[in-house]
Amino acid sequence: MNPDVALPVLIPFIAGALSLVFYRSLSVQRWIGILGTGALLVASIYLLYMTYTQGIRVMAMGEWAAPFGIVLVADLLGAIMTVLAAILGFAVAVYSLATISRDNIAYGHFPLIHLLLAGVCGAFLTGDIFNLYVWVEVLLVSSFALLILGGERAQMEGAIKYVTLNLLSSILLLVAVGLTYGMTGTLNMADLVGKLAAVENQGLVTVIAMLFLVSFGIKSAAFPLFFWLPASYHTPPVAVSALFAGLLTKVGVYALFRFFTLLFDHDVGYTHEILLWMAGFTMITGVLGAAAQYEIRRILSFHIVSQIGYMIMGLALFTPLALIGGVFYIMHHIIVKANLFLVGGVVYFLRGSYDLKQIGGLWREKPWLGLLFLVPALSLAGVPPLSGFFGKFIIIRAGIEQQSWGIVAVALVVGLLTLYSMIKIWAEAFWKAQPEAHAERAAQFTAALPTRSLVLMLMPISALALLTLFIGIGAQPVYELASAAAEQMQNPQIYVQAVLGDSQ
Amino acid sequence: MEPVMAIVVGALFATSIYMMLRRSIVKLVIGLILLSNAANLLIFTVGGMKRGLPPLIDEGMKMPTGGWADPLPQALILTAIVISFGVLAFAVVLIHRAYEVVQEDDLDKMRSTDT
Amino acid sequence: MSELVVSILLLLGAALILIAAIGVVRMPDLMLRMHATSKAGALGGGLLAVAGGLHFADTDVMVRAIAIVVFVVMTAPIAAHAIARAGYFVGVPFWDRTLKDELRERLDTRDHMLRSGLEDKPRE
Amino acid sequence: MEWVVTLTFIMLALSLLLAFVRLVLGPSLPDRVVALELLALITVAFSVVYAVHVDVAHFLDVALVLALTGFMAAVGFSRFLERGGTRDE
Amino acid sequence: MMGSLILRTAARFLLPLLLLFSLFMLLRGHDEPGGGFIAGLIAAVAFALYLFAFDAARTRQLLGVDPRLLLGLGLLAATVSGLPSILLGEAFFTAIWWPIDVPGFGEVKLSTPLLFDIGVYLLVLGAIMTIVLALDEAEEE
Amino acid sequence: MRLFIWNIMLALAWVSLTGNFSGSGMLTGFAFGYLMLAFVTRMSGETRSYTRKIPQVVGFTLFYIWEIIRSNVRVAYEVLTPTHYMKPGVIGLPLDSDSDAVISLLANLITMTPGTLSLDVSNDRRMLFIHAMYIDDEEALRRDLKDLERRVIELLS
Amino acid sequence: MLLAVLSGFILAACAPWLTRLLGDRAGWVLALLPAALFVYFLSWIPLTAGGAAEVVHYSWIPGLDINLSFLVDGLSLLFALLISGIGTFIIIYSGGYLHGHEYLPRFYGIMFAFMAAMLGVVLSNNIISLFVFWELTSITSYLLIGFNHEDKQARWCALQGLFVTVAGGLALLAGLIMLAGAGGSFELSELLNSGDVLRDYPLYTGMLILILFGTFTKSAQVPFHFWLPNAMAAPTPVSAYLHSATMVKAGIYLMARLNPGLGGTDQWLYTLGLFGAVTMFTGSFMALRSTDVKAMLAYSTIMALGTLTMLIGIGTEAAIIAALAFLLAHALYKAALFMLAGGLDHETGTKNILNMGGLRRLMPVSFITACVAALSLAGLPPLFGFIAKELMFEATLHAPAIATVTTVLAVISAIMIMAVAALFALRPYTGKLKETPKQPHEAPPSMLAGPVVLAALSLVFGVAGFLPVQGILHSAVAAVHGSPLEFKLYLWHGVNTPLLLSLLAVVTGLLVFAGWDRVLAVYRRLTFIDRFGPERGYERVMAALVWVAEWQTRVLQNGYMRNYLITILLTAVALAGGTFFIYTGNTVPFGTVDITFYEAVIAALIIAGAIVVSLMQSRLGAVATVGMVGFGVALIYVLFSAPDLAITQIMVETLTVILLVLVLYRLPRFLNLSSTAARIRDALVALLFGGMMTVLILAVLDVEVVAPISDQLVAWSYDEGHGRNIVNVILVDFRALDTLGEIFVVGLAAIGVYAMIRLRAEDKRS
Ligand code: NA
Ligand code: NA
Repeated sequence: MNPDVALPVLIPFIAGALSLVFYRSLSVQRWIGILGTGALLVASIYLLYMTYTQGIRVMAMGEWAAPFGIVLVADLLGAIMTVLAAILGFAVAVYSLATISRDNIAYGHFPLIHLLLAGVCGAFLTGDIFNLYVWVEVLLVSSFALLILGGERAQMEGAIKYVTLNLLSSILLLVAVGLTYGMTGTLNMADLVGKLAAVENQGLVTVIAMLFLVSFGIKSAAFPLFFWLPASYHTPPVAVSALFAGLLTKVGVYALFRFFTLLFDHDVGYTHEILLWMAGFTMITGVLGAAAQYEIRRILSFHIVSQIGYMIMGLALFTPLALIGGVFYIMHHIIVKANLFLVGGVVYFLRGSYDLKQIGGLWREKPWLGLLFLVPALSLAGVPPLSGFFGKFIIIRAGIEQQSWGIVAVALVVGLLTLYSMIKIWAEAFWKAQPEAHAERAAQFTAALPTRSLVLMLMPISALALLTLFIGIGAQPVYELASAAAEQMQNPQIYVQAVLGDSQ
Repeated sequence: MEPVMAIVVGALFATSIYMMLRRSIVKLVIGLILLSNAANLLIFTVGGMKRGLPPLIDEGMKMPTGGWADPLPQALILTAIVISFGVLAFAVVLIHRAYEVVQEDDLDKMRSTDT
Repeated sequence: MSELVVSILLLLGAALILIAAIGVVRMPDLMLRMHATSKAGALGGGLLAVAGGLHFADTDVMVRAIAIVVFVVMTAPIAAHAIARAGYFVGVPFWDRTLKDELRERLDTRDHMLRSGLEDKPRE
Repeated sequence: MEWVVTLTFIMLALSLLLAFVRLVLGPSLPDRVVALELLALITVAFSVVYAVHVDVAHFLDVALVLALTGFMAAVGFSRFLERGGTRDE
Repeated sequence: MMGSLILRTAARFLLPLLLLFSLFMLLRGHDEPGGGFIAGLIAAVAFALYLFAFDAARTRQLLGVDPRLLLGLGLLAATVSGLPSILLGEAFFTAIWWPIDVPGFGEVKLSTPLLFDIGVYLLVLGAIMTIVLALDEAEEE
Repeated sequence: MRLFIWNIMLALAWVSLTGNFSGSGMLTGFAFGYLMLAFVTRMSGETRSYTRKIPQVVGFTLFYIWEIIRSNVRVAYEVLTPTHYMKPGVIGLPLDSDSDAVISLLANLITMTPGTLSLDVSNDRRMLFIHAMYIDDEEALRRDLKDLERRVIELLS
Repeated sequence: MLLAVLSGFILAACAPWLTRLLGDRAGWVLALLPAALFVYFLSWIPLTAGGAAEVVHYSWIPGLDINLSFLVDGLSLLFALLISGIGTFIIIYSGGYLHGHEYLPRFYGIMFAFMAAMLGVVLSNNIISLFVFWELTSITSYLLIGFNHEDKQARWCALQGLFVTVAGGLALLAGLIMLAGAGGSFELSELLNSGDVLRDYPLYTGMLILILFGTFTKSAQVPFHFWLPNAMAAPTPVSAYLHSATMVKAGIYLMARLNPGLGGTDQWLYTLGLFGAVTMFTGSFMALRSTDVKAMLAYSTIMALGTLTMLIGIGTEAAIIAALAFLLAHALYKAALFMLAGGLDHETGTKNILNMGGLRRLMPVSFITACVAALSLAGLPPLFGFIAKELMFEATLHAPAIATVTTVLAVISAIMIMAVAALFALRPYTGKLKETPKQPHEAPPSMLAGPVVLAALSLVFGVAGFLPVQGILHSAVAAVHGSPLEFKLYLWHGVNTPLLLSLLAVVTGLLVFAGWDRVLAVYRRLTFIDRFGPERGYERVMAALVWVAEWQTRVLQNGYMRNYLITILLTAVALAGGTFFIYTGNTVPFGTVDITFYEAVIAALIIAGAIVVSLMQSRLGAVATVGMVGFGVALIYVLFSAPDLAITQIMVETLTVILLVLVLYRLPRFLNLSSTAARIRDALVALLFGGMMTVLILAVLDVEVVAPISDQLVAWSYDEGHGRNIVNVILVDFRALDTLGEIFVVGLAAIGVYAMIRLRAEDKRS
């Protein structure tokens, strides 16, 4: 019995349920918000520690042995993802204290955050494909509700696309799960490793893999399935955008990693070639989309898409180094992208707009904010020695070793264009003088922002920036972690053995 | 029966997709209802269909008598039905609110959040 | 014996439902269609339920069968009433051979006020 | 017995088709709702007859629930109409 | 605005019947068709009928507690039902059964799965009533 | 009504205690509960009428089933014959009782009786409007309906 | 050594604070660090004598072969000395130039980071950490070039510089990774010893192109030279530093550094030699055309960079000696000249040389220093620039294969640079005093210290050529050549071809100087060439980028959800259906159909109902028909042994109807919005997707499943799960976690709905 595996799911569930029970008291909600995400952070770090030191952690729910019941499994990939989710959850909870309106808290901001985290952690830790579908739904519906909290026109319009396209993705996932059960009679991932290999019609297995690919491709906003993301991510409050930006697409990416290393590695030449093309187009279309934007959150949203391409590229190249790169990239990206949104939020609260044409003068006024922006922004663009550089370096090195010149070229060019967008934000929001036409509103917003709120906002931002620096400058331990995770991914038998034990 | 059900499921998918591709948001919601029905029936079909053998154990017995229909797909579908009901409830109210805010039933008029 | 009764009840019940279905297609207006469904349908369903109860020859099952009958008989008129009232309210047209309508002039569709016409007379 | 059940099924299947015809033809919403109510009833009937046919009493439970809650759809629709929903459907 | 007199009377009469029936479906669910979800839906239908016959305010009154609280309690109950086993050193959601032998009447099976099912029941009722009442109230405003 | 619920509660208590969550358990519980109620409340006038009602209900039910069968034949005939012989119309039926229960039960019973369909009750509860398939003999129809009303009032008094 | 490299970063972090603390003296105090570093690096000179090299290793990310290992030899030491030495004066100079500037604290911060990054580039032995520092110089120089950031022009120029150098940097990264792959190591010390392996690497040419793309952009070779003159938007001390010792020299450094490993091939010779020569010509040509003192110097830098590249390309012993001598000469005079130009700008308020004149009496020290430095620029004796130029002519004359081109271009360039030097030294200071925006007087000591010392060094090295050779040039040449070379530097080496060429250049150059006004007139008629310059190319590329971006966004992210859906669905069909077709062909296993008539009726009704729904004009009619489909599905569940499912389906269907009617009555009727063509298209997509699903189901049905896990669940249900309804036991026990998630979904949906409705209601009220 390893309770450590279940805690990252249970803690946010209980926090969410308690938060709902005390829906009347805003302060209780705030406290549960901080304590719950804090506890999650502790639990997830503990889980990662246990997984790193003791190998894959497994808990059969209800003591129903695998493959018959549902198992929660923490391999390093899952544990790493859980820690990242918890870090982000905690950061966003703190940030929310300063930025989320009373109304939004009264209508469930904090329980929704908890349950979103529960869904995300559940998805990272489950060892059962149908259970994965359930977790995906939990996080999806939480995100639906968070997305519309506020009820503005843009939120509604964005939500319709977000909801519809994500529902389509869930249905595809459900269909794929159903077909998998129809083919194999099992839902347990470890069990599926053997059962899928035993299916005589391997072509059909590849077909099912494609269904999973499309479904997770939508979730991870890969080309050509990403449309829902740029249409909606810029609409909710920025704390929520940050959480979405950091986490949601990563569930899709995680699932792609899980499925296309553990279950569908029977026809790599075909499946991963498709992934590679997908990765390339995802990078390009995303970064070009960003280049056309002048609103901070829209720019950042499109960049989520393009960055997903790098992660998928790591998976698609499918060499040990490439997988390490993929994991490393995910770790870096979650922190950095969320932080960029959070910084964007500070910009908004200081200027009253996200529109680059209406804002400016921040480098003159708030140089420390400029530095706090530059760290994640340059990291996203892959400027050394920040975290993004090493992610890109590993992946590109893997690409060069594989002599996949096309994708390497794309990855390099997209890095340059990413820098272009980040510099655009920098030059407009920070360097340019505040445009006169909007100076009055900017001044009002700056004056109306209490110092306490500003400090609360800067705490998570600074912490995430420090993490970014650490992942970059202290890349060695992070690299070791990623390579240990990749090694587990390379050897599905480790996973199978951990879950099914000797019965296999 | 299963091959026939395959066609039924295909037809449900086709009609639901067709509905979702209309410009009216109301049709979109109806499309979603059909879509989840289609997916549920798909699981039901590929899980194997048996007549008259519900997975229930008679009193005093320890196993269902005379065989059983696979209970697992049923449990999965139950979960899926409930989930899609929750999601649908959300979607229904969402279009309602979207209509109130935008005052348009036409999805083509809801483009402001893209570029 | 029991099997015979069950058979008869089954056929009768199904036939009544079929009649209701034919009625619902054939009858010329909403109200008349409802005459067919609320009666024939409910009775048919009831008979089938009783047949089911008898077939299993088990009190447990019989109780459930009777519950079905009761539920059907109890809810069918409520549904019929709701539809009829709403149908009338929104002005679903009557068959052109309808003889009289004492309700129409007493209904104010704006506030759903329905007068009895006896307002000035005291209740006995 | 077998032919009785078959005959019953034939009649029920016919009823199903006829109710569907009315559902499609309408013309008014209440007409469709009447057809839907009838369909619910036929579903009850099917469940009962099927229970007899396969000799599994559990299917009566389906009929039981539907018998008790089937009318709610009609109540809902009528509320829609009385609350001023579009009438000419 | 209230529904017709006939509907109101029917609702008053059917409500207890439906609630009772829902409880019945809840308790037998482990052995026969039914269970927390179906039972919760039936209870929700019962209150929805009452809502259609009367209005939101009276339905809230009848319900007694805010449906949001039911919702939260349901989730809490269901989650908590998985916890006792952890205290016993077993995995989350390991069922624990307390068969209580009542002299003269036989065995009553209390269990964590039952608590779980009750949580499901409360959640379904709470969630649907939250939605339905909110919608209805929005309409009345 | 209150007693009826009480009775059901007792039945429920019975099934929970016995652990027999089945129809027959419920029925047994209800029967035992009824006997208990009859015993405990035999002194009180209000409640005695409840315990006495059971036989009355059985009698009324038999009468009503017969009514239903009778009228079904007529509708069946109408549905199955190619020509429509109906003379439909809406008439108002003045009511004697203003009790919710009486009016509602009456309205429902009228609906379940073939040929007639309750539409609505006037806001002052004094008139029930009925759609009838045959109003060629309106007086006979009104007579039958008033007869039904009398029986209902009797049953529920 | 680690501290030496990183101390700049540490000081960068404290500099803003220190600057505020120290006030006016900040420049002098802060300059102590580079001065100390200079001394420290001087101490290494003996160790590198005779071409010796030392590697200092610190682990960083050993897993990725990225380490902070430093290679100290003549080449890196030469650069380190220039960076720290000139850096000392630049820091002092900045204190005067930016005296009282509100951003001076930040300026020092960035400046030190830049300096440290530069040191990192030239000292790194690990090519990835070299790249890390390389990119840091791009970023920090971006911040420096755009220092006057509220000026739009400055931002634009900074972006240009960044974009070009980072673009090159990325290519360089790829090239370096290939290099490591080819040479089997990330350490320069090892790579440079395996030159033969590298040159035989099958992808040598590609690797070389990538690396040179990086070095060319960084060191402003044609056609990437355009960013450098624009980088003058930076404050003058930055320009001085960038142009003399740092940034642009990083590219030169890397080419020189890699010469032993990659040089010596035809590709190397032609690419570097020709691009360098053309750059040399272009730089001098443009310098002569400029009237802005800083632009003149900037273009002359391009000339110098071209010369250096060309010499490294030529790669002969003479060329390498020439290159390093030229490099040193250029660093000394260019820093001095730029600082003087800044003095002029600072004192007169204008940069236009046409507006200055007669300043020699007001700024005598500046005038003399300018003359000395300009003589070195012009390559006249007795300055070190002369020695370098003579060596350069010597190298071009004996260049393999490209001698003619390089020599001709070198001479032409020398002529023009002669004129430029004369212009710079004489034009502002001689003639009549002109009216300038500010009242000029001599620059403060802080701004003169650098120019004077550096100009003096130019003179000293010229007269005593043995000094630099003894000091550092010898070991630097050894590092670039790969092995030590014996050579000496003299001002006078007899009358030979280089001397004659120099003479030609001086005379012609002075003539051009005399007739500069007429030359300018000619240039003005040539402005049309600007339209074809690479800078226009850059602007076109940027414009095209924005255009493509906007076009793509318009096309892909078009806001029509229908298009998104269609794209996704067709992707699914293409991937899953296409894969099916590829692997299984078009045969679909259609099993035997065992069906009763009523099942057929129900199946038909579901299909018919679904079709009716999609064609129906009435919304509520459609809802009712959906209800019917739901009943049909429930019947399927009844007929195939799933009573729980049937009940749930019915209940959910009922509640869905309730929900829809609660909501729908506010919504408008169905509108017929789509054209017939759209309907046909949508129907096709729908049929494709539906058909694919049918096929997949049929295919999966064909797969035999031996023992599904549910068999065990059935066996456990009563004994272990204590329940007879197996589905329910699964729901509340075997798979309770699913159910838990499921109810959370429902609860969440309810919260979302509640929030959507109530928040709106509150909006209305307020
Ligand atoms: Na199968
Ligand atoms: Na489940």
